[in-house]
This record gives sequence, C-alpha cells and structure tokens, in this order.
Amino acid sequence: MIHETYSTNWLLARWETMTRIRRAEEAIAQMVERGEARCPCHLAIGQEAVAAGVCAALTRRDSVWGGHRSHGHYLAKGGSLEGLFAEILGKETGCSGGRGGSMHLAAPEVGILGTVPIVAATVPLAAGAAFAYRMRGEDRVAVSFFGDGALEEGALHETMNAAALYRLPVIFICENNLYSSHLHWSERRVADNLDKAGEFHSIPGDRVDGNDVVAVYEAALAAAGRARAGEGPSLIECRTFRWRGHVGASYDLDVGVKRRGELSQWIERDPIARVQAALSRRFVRGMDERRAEIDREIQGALEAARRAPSPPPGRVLEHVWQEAACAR
Amino acid sequence: MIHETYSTNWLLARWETMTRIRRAEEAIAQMVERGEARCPCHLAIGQEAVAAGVCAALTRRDSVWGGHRSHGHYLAKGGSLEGLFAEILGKETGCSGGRGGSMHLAAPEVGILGTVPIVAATVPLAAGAAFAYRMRGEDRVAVSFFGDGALEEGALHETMNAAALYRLPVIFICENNLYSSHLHWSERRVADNLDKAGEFHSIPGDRVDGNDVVAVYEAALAAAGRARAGEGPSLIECRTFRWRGHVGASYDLDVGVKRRGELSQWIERDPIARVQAALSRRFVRGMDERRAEIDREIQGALEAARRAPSPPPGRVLEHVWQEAACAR
Amino acid sequence: MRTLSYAQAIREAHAQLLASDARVFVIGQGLWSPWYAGSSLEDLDQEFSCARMVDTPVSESAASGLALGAALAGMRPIVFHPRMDFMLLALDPIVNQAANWSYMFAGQVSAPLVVRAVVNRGGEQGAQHSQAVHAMFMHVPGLKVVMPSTPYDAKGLLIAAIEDPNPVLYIDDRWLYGATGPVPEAMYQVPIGRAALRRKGSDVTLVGISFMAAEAVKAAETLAGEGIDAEVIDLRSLKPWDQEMVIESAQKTGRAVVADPGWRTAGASAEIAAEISAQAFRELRAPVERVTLPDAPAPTSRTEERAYYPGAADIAEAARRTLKRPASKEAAA
Amino acid sequence: MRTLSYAQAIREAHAQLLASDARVFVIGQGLWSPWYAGSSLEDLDQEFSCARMVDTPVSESAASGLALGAALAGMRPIVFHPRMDFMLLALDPIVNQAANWSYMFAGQVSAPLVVRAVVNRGGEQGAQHSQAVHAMFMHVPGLKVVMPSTPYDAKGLLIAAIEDPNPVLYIDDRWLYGATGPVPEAMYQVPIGRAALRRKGSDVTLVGISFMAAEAVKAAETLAGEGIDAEVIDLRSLKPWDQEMVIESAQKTGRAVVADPGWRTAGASAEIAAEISAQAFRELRAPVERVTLPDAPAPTSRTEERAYYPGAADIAEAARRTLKRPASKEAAA
Ligand SMILES: Cc1ncc(C[n+]2csc(CCOP(=O)(O)OP(=O)(O)O)c2C)c(N)n1
Ligand SMILES: Cc1ncc(C[n+]2csc(CCOP(=O)(O)OP(=O)(O)O)c2C)c(N)n1
Ligand SMILES: [Mg+2]
Ligand SMILES: [Mg+2]
Repeated sequence: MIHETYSTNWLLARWETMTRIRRAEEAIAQMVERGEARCPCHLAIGQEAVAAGVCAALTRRDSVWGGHRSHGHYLAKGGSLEGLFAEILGKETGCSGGRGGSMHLAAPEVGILGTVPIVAATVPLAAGAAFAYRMRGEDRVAVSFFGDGALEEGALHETMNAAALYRLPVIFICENNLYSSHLHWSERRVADNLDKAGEFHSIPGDRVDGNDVVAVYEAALAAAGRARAGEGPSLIECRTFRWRGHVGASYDLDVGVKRRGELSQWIERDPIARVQAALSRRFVRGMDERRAEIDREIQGALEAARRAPSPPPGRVLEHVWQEAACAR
Repeated sequence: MIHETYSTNWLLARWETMTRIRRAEEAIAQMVERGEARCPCHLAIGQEAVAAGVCAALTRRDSVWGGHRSHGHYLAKGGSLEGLFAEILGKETGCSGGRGGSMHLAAPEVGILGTVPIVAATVPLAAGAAFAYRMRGEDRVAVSFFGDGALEEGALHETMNAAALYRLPVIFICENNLYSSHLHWSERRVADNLDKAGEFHSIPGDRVDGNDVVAVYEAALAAAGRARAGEGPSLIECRTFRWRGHVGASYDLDVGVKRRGELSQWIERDPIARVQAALSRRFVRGMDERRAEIDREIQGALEAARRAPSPPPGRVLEHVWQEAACAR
Repeated sequence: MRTLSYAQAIREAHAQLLASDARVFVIGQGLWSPWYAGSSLEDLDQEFSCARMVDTPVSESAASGLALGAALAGMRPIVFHPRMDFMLLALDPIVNQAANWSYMFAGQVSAPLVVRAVVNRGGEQGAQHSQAVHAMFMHVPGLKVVMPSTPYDAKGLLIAAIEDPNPVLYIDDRWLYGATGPVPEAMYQVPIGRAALRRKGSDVTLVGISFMAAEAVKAAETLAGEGIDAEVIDLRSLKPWDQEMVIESAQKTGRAVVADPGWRTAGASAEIAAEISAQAFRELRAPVERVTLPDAPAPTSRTEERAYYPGAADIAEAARRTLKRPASKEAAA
Repeated sequence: MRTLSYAQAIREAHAQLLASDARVFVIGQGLWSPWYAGSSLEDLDQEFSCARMVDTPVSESAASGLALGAALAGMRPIVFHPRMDFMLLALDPIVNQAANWSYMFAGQVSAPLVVRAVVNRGGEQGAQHSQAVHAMFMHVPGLKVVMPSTPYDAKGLLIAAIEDPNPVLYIDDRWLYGATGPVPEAMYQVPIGRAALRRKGSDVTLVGISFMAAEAVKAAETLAGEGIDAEVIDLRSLKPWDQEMVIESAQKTGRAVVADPGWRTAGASAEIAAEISAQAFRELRAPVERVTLPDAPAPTSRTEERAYYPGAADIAEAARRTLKRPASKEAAA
C-alpha cells in the first residue's frame, strides 16, 4: 500500500501523472465514440500506475519504449498532451507529424524514440539503445514496456538472452493485464509465472501489484539502480488490468470476452483512488481544483489539436528517406 | 553408467547402432578430406549415444526431426546407409534424391520427414507433427533434436509454449555439445542451465550424461511415456561433445577454437567405449567380427553410392511443385 | 444463385472444408475474435470446436511452423495471419521451409499448407498494419499465391488451396469483405493459375489484382462512357499467373494497364508489365502502365491516406494515357 | 593504385570505419570465425576488440533489433548476416521497423542502420544456404539496397552505407571474394543510387547486378569477338537504382539484357525490364531479355548446380537473341 515514507508532494506528483493519463484517455475514449478519432486507440485506463511508477524512477535522458497501448508511457515520460491529441486526430502538429496515430508515438526530446504496434517489436530496440548507452559509457537506462502477450513472441526471449549476456542497462516491464486482446492468459500458457520469464537467463524477476504506484516505483528504482551500476537487466511483472476493451472505447463485454466479474473487482482496485485515499488520510486539500486544473489542461490541448491543420496530401512521399540524420 | 539390468542383446544393439554411426561418419570424414564429398558435412562423432539412446525408446511410427548435424539421427532411426552416402555424394539414389546433401536428409518410411540446416527450424515442425498425432488420436511421438545453440532462437521458445499449452506428444532433445560453431556456451549465455529451458512453460526438464546411452534411453523412455499418456512435452538436455570441428573433418584446432584440453577429456568419455567395456565385463566375444561386419556393410553401401548416377541436369526444375500429394 | 458477401464466402469455404475433411484445421492469432478476421471466421469455433479452430498465443513463427509440421504429417492446416505485416515474423517457416520442402527432398514429402494472410489497410492504421507484400512471396519458388477479388473466387480458391499438395498463400483484403456476388452452395474449386475475364473489350487491357481488380471493373465502366472499350482481367492467382490470358489480351488490344494494390518497385506489377512488354512486343502500341501504391509506407491521417491509395480513377487515367486521350477533368484538377 | 581482393576491400572499409568513427560497431553471427565471413572480417575482433565486433548467439531477430535500437540511439551499427537465408528470421526489425521508422515519425528519428547480408551460393549447400532474395528488399520503401561487384565498389559502398542516414542493406557475394581490382587506400564513398558504366558499346545494353555484373563484363568480351559491341552497366545500387543511366543506354542501343543473380518471377530483373520497356518504348528494337536463376530453389548436386546457375555464356546468348544472331555452338549443343 501507500508507504508512509513518501512525501505528500511525491504522492501528489504521481496522482497528477496518473490523473492526467486517465483523463486524457477518457477524452480519447469520447473522441473514439464520437468518431472524431478514427485511428485504432488502445486505452490503458486502469493501468496508469505502471507508467507513472516506472517513469518516476527515470531521468529525462533515460528512454522508454512501448507498443500499441502507450499513451500512458508517453505522458508519464513527459510527452506533450497536445502532441498526443493532435497525433490521434491525424494532425500535422501531432507528436509523429500525423504519420502514426495512437499506435505510433514519438517524443525524442523526452526519450521516446518511437512506440509501435507490432507486438514485442520495441523490446530488442530498447535493448539496443541500452547497448549504445553501455558502449558510450553513459549513465542511462532504457525501459521496455510490453504486455503479457509479448512474452509469447520469440524475439523477446532472444533479447533477454542478449541483455543478460551483455549486462545491458535495460529494464523489462511486463504489464500483465491478464489478457492479450480477447484471450485470457490461461488460454495462452500453462503457468501464471511471468515474473520468471528471465530466469532462464538469470535475469532477476520481480512481481508487483501494478495498481500500486509506490510498489511499481520501488521495483523500478531498484532495477534502474542495478542497471546504472552495470549489473544488467531486470524484469518486473506488474499485475494490472485494463478496464476498457482491447481496442476502442467499449468494455469488451460487447464482443463476448467474459470478464465482467474480474472487471468490477479491478475497478475497486483503482490505482488512482488508492493514492487519493492516502492523500486524504493526510488531509491534503484542493484535490477537486487539482483535477479541474488537469481537465482544463486537457481541454486546452484538445482544442489546440482540433484547430491544427491536417497534413497536406501532397507531402505523402516525404520522410520515406532522410537527407541527413537527425541530431541525437 | 551401464546398468546391469539391461540385457546383453540390448547393449549390443546400442553398441551396433553407435558403431555404425561412428564408422559411417569416419568414412564421411575421409570423403570430405579426399574432396569426394563436396557438400558441407557436420559430423556428430562423439555424440552417438544421444541418437542411439533416444531412438531406442521410439517406434518406427514415431518421427524424429533434426538439423544440420543429423547423420546419427537418420541412421539411429533406421535410415539406409546407402541412401546417406549417396545423398552426400549428390547422387540420384540419395535419401533426398541428391537434392539435399548432408544437411537435408529424409527417410519418410522410418519417420524422418526431413532434417534441415536452419538452426531450430524443425523444432516447431516436430511440434506440428505431434499436433497432428494428437488431433488424430494416434499413439505417436515426435522427437525434436537440436543443439545448444538452437535455444538462442526465439522460435524454439514460442514452440515450447505451444507444446505445453496443447500438451503435445513431443520430446525436445537438446544435444548440448557446449559449442555453437566456434562459440563456447559461456560466450553465448550467462547460465549453464539448458535443462531449465522449458521451466517457464512448466515443461519437465532432465539433464543426462549424453555419452551414456543407457541414461539417454531411460530419460527418453520416460519422456515418451509421458507423451503417450497425454501428459505433454518434456525436455532432455544431453551433455556431450563433438570431437570433430563444427563442419568438415578437422578437429577445429586449426581455426583458433581453443578446445584442445576439453577434447581430450571428452575422448576419454567415448560413449562407444563405455558400452564396449560393459560388454567385455560380461565376456561378450566376437566384437572384432561385429565391427568388421559393420565396416563391410558401410563399405558396400559406399561403393553402391559411388556407382550410382548423378541426377541428370535436365531435371533441375522438377519437384518445385508437386502434382499430387505424397501418400502419408 | 445465392448472393454472399466476400467475407461470407470465405467463411463458407472454411465451414465446408472443416465439415468434409477431418484433416483440415485452422490455426493462428485472432480466430475467436471479431477484431481480426471480421465475419470471415465468425462462430466457426462454436460450430467446429476450438480444437479445430486454434486461436494461438502471439507466436507467428511457431504457429506457422506448427501448421507446416502438421501438414508434413498429413493434415491440411490453414494458418491464419490477421495482417500480412504480422506474417513477416514467420518468414522462416513459410519461405525457408514450406516453399522448399518438396524440392529439398526430391518430392518425397508434401507440404500441403495453406497460409492465409489478410490485407487490412486504411482506417488510419499506418505503416505496420496495412502492408500488402504479396510480391515478396510471388518471388519465392515453391509457393503458390492467390488473391481473390470476388466472393465466388474467395470460396473457390480457398477450396482449391486446400486441395493443392503445395504450400499456397491465400491473401484476402478487408476492403473487399462487403462486396457481394453469386456463390454456389456446393463446394467447388477455382483453378489456381487461371485468371478471370471480367469484361471483354478491344481498346486496352486492364489487369487487376485483388482489390484493384474490382477497381479495374469500375474503371472500365467509366471508360465505356467515354467510348473506350476496355478488357478487364482479374489475375486471381499471382503464382503461377495466367500469362496466356494476359498476353493474348495485350496482343489483341495493344495496350495494357496493370493495377496492383502493392508497392511499385519490384512489385507484382513489374513482373506482369515486363512479361507483357516482352511477349507482346510487336503488338504493343503504348508503354504498359502500372497503377500501384507509391513507394512509401502507409500513412495514417485521412488526408494522406486519400493521397496514398489509388483506385478506379487512377486506372482509368492510365488507360487514357495508353490511348493518348486527354486526361479527365477531375484528374487534371 | 593498390590492388585488393573484394574480401580485402570489405575488410578495409570495416577497419577504416571502426577506426575513424566511434559510433560504428559490427554485430551478428559468425564474426570471429572464418566459416562465416571468409576473410572479409578477418582479425577485426583482435584489432578493434570483441566489444566492437560483437559475435552474437544464434538470434537473428534480436541481433538485428539490437542493432536498430542502437542506431536509433545514435550509433552506426552494421548488423551481419552470414547468409541471406538466415536474415529471413529478422524480417520484422528490418522490414517492419527499420524501413518504416523515419516515415512513421515524420522524420524525427533516424535509423542509420547497415544490414550486411552475404550471398553464399553453390558448394552443394542447397536451398537454405544459397538464397539471393535482394528483390524482396528492393520492394520495401524506406530501405536502400546496394550490391557491389568490384573491390572498389565493395569498399566505397560500405562507407557510403554507413554515412547514409537511412537503413541500407549491403549485399556481398562470396563468389566475388577472390576478384581483384584497384582500391584507393583513403576512405571514399561510392554514391548510392548510381550505376557504373563498365564498357561503352552501341549494339546492346547489358545491365548486371552483383555477380552477374562481373559475368556481363565477360559476356561483352565474348560478344566483342563476334563483332557485337555491348555496353555494360553494373547496377551497384538496387534501391534506388540508376534509371537515368540504364534508360539512356537502352534508348541508345535499342536492346537490353538484364542479368540478375536472383530468381526470375517478380525479381529485380522484372523491375528493370519493365522500366526499360516503358521508358525506351520507342527506341527498343527487341524485347528486353532477362537472365536469372530459374524459378526453383537451389539444388545441391554438382550436376544440378551447373544447370542451375547462369553465367556469362547465358548473358551472351541473350544478347545474341536481341540481335537475332544465331545461337552460339556451345549454347546450341
Ligand atoms: C506481431 C503481432 N502479432 C499480432 C498483433 C495483434 N495484436 C495487437 S495487440 C495484441 C495483444 C497484445 O497483448 P499484450 O501484449 O498482453 O498487450 P495488451 O494489449 O494487453 O496491452 C495483439 C495480438 C500485433 N500487433 N503484432
Ligand atoms: C538461422 C540460422 N542461423 C545461423 C546458422 C549458422 N549455423 C549453422 S550450425 C550453427 C551452430 C548451431 O549450434 P548448435 O545448435 O549448438 O548445434 P551443433 O552445431 O553444436 O550441433 C550455426 C550458427 C544457421 N544454419 N541457421
Ligand atoms: Mg495484456
Ligand atoms: Mg552445439
């Protein structure tokens, strides 16, 4: 639970990050329902503590890598709200220039070199970035966020071997939300032991309550410490649950995925409500204003995104190749 | 060591299989040295107990699947000597019609539907055959032979998950000869624990002395029993060593692979000598004649292979597509 | 005859194959979900059991390898890839293994595997969820490749693919799922390797692949209104492809447009254009035109998607070019 | 100028890149062994340390992904695949990721990755150790593809590939490793996208790729003896390819032969033949000829290998066909 050793300010910062993600994704859900957002959107509502807890353990120069469900990673690492909304609306001012939509987000200035929706695809890329940091002797860590389904892809296992062998400063964050699209984990494997995924390569594995931002933070901080100390990779299984469906705004109950019971249990374990309860135990005031402030921020970003222009069709062939490499 | 409970006949049969493999591969080594065999040949001299022990636990209707180093698997399962030699010499009468050379062997009549040299490629195929057996309700087992290097390929890990999930009657035999071409295992991974490769998928793993044909047999028999009983896959790590180089007839010492010390130790653990010692403790006679008989068999097969015609060049486009499926 | 949609026709072929041949099963990612296969596999898991409709973990390579192994062992699997992009993770079992198996063992072992890949473009999905890379597979000896554009062919080619003793890549396009047409109730095969003449004409030959074959039919209607009599051939099979029908038509009309839903460079359109150019060398009265995707990944935004995907208007325009007719007003605009 | 072999030239390019640019490293399978890279990487591990010459586990996909990740993070890696066949296990990082990265993020992030693949044919190795599937990659937007045929280009194109901000697939052929030629000692770049004129001629244009470019030079010598004056173009770059030089030459000679070490159908030769046919439509006096591998996997036996691999004689024969000259005696025999 929420440890007493954390300052109110620290807890407030996590609450704020999680609430920003939650409210932004709720806004996106509405955009999807209205047909305003047309690209496939995978919402992580309910999983906010993982992104917020991990990114709290990182510096701006560390990189994070994600997949199809990465709005939270992007925002927690410091990506701009307006860039996210504009991207989802296919606008030129989007964080990927309107070329990616929800599933392809970038914010190089805060260490997001790209999230992409091929399952497990960015896992070796994160390890490769870590390889670069190690080679250059930089004090940086790469974080790979992936789902429980991604552990079914062979490339992930190859990458764990390489990460262990080269003692790479990479952290594997498995967001185990129990489902890979419509399939429960028990339909995809025989054991509920994802924290053991790296054991074959002697990668330390931790299992934490992914709805407890402090637990996630502490595990990530320990892993980052090992990475920075040259002790190599770690894996953290964060057990959590996505409230919404695999894709889009609905709750999956419409498509025959039987998870109504689970869902209500997990909603009771709302990661934001838990921090909020801790804050109210400390008699922190003004939470409503804080939430209203976040909502104004979101509203402002959304309106700016709406006003932004679409990419002109005439430039559809641009950026296939680059003339000169981007400074990095 | 050689268990007293096995009959002399049983031990003699294993000795004969191993000796046939050994002598055939020594003949192939000579063919390579003479330039008579031109295709890449990967010899398993020193590893004979794995093929012989595993195949002793199988029936003709079970299938085995191999890779680039599969002369032993082919012979132990009952493939013809003449077909092997002719294939290596690129003759029309080869077990693959002269289309495969040493690295592509087939003997469908004894359950070898193809061995191929892409590392780990036949592992999912073996599982697929097992899937077919299970679906059809047949009492058959598929055996996948692969090296320690193959565990570095992601597809193998994907396959283990599937095999566990579907409880497939497949046995994963890892011939751990400590090297993957020029690289010692310690240059490729951090832990010496290949028997644990399936643990993440709850696949029982066994580690046996791969130079002890009885130990291999017993582990394989237990695994086959589990498979036939519907209890799913097993993995057996057989620790062994190839005496010759990765490819060709030499001992690798020429190409800077530093394994001279290891090599002499492993030669002392010759799997054939061990059975032979057990037989001589039982005062079995006529071993020299038996060996001479095997050599005559090999010589006869080799001569027949040499006499056989090369494939006529005009048929190089045949079998790209089939007109009708082969009966199976 | 009954009318079915393209998706229904695919589903019916699956259902009839599953009902009539115990060796048939389907394996791959997304079988039990409406997100992946649309209605093309709807409820087949309930009708034929999850044991024969095997929705797998996210393991494209192992799923494809498993299917191949089962095929080698005598089954008739269909391995399903809900997007062609994901199938790129399974190139070893498909290209190195399935395609080569018969050849490497001189025909002793058959690999009767059907690989089904769905092209699922547009919808602002972008570069990794839109690819139509059939040309890569058309290049590979030992594979057959089919791409139906009508409900009739969608059913008949799937049945033919299962009956074929070779690995067949069956590619369907979500943009066609709603298209309707007559589909016989009985099982039937559409021969692999034979194109379909969709319209007889004398002025120009339009060769279309998959979705672009449907667009070519529309283009021909437009052209007819302008007094241009186009012959339309739906290629249906990419490997082998019906050189005879295509070349004869090009020789007759002297003009050809190849319309391909894939990229231009080294695409399927290149092969067909090269062969027409060589084999109808004397008869051709204009360079062969190619209407393809531009050499760029798929964008996401609606504006860019519109600029990216060609259609009937582009085919008609290319046909006019072969006839040196002035560009249409919209095209010029 | 010094003379180096093709393999030495590749090695020198690596050595100079490693020496001059701390961002460069090499990663892949077989770097420390003579079995895989021949002498093209000899002793580089000792010269530059195993930390910059990273011989990996057998994990093509992860090795390629790692290299890409390092490239995105500012390094200049060369990921090594000792056989192109093995690279098919790494299609996701190469085709889905590297090729698309710039486009998907509107140019904000560069993917300066060099993928080196070796074509290692013949030697009775068979279907899975001989493939030359450059056409598959030529099809993919976002990738560049180069295939040097001379020591000079082998060095200059590798350096150009590293300097290029885009993912470049560099393909060398073991059959060329022993070929010798002048190679400057200094570092230099051969521009990607430009072909090389190997011989001026007026009767027929021979366009060669990689090993087949070297064979085309030989074919031109044979043809010269028969009074046929062939122009020889070594394509060097497949993507982008030098349409200008090729088309101008074909327009001039009116005849063209494309010689490609890959398969025929939907191969690189199809693209080049299609473009020549279209862009030199008026000038062509004979159909464009394609000399390629047959559409079959590689066999193993020496007799079948001889029948399988085309060479200079086949190119010469194709050139004669474009000129309607009688077939040579050997060819007829
Ligand atoms: C290689 C690949 N295969 C299949 C898919 C389709 N797909 C998209 S998301 C997804 C489920 C992933 O599940 P998980 O990794 O648990 O992440 P979650 O959606 O639960 O966050 C699948 C199968 C894909 N995008 N890429
Ligand atoms: C996919 C792939 N990558 C690389 C190779 C090259 N290669 C051939 S054998 C081999 C080593 C395999 O080692 P292991 O699996 O331990 O088998 P062993 O040779 O020791 O029997 C390698 C890397 C290959 N054949 N296939
Ligand atoms: Mg999940
Ligand atoms: Mg080994």
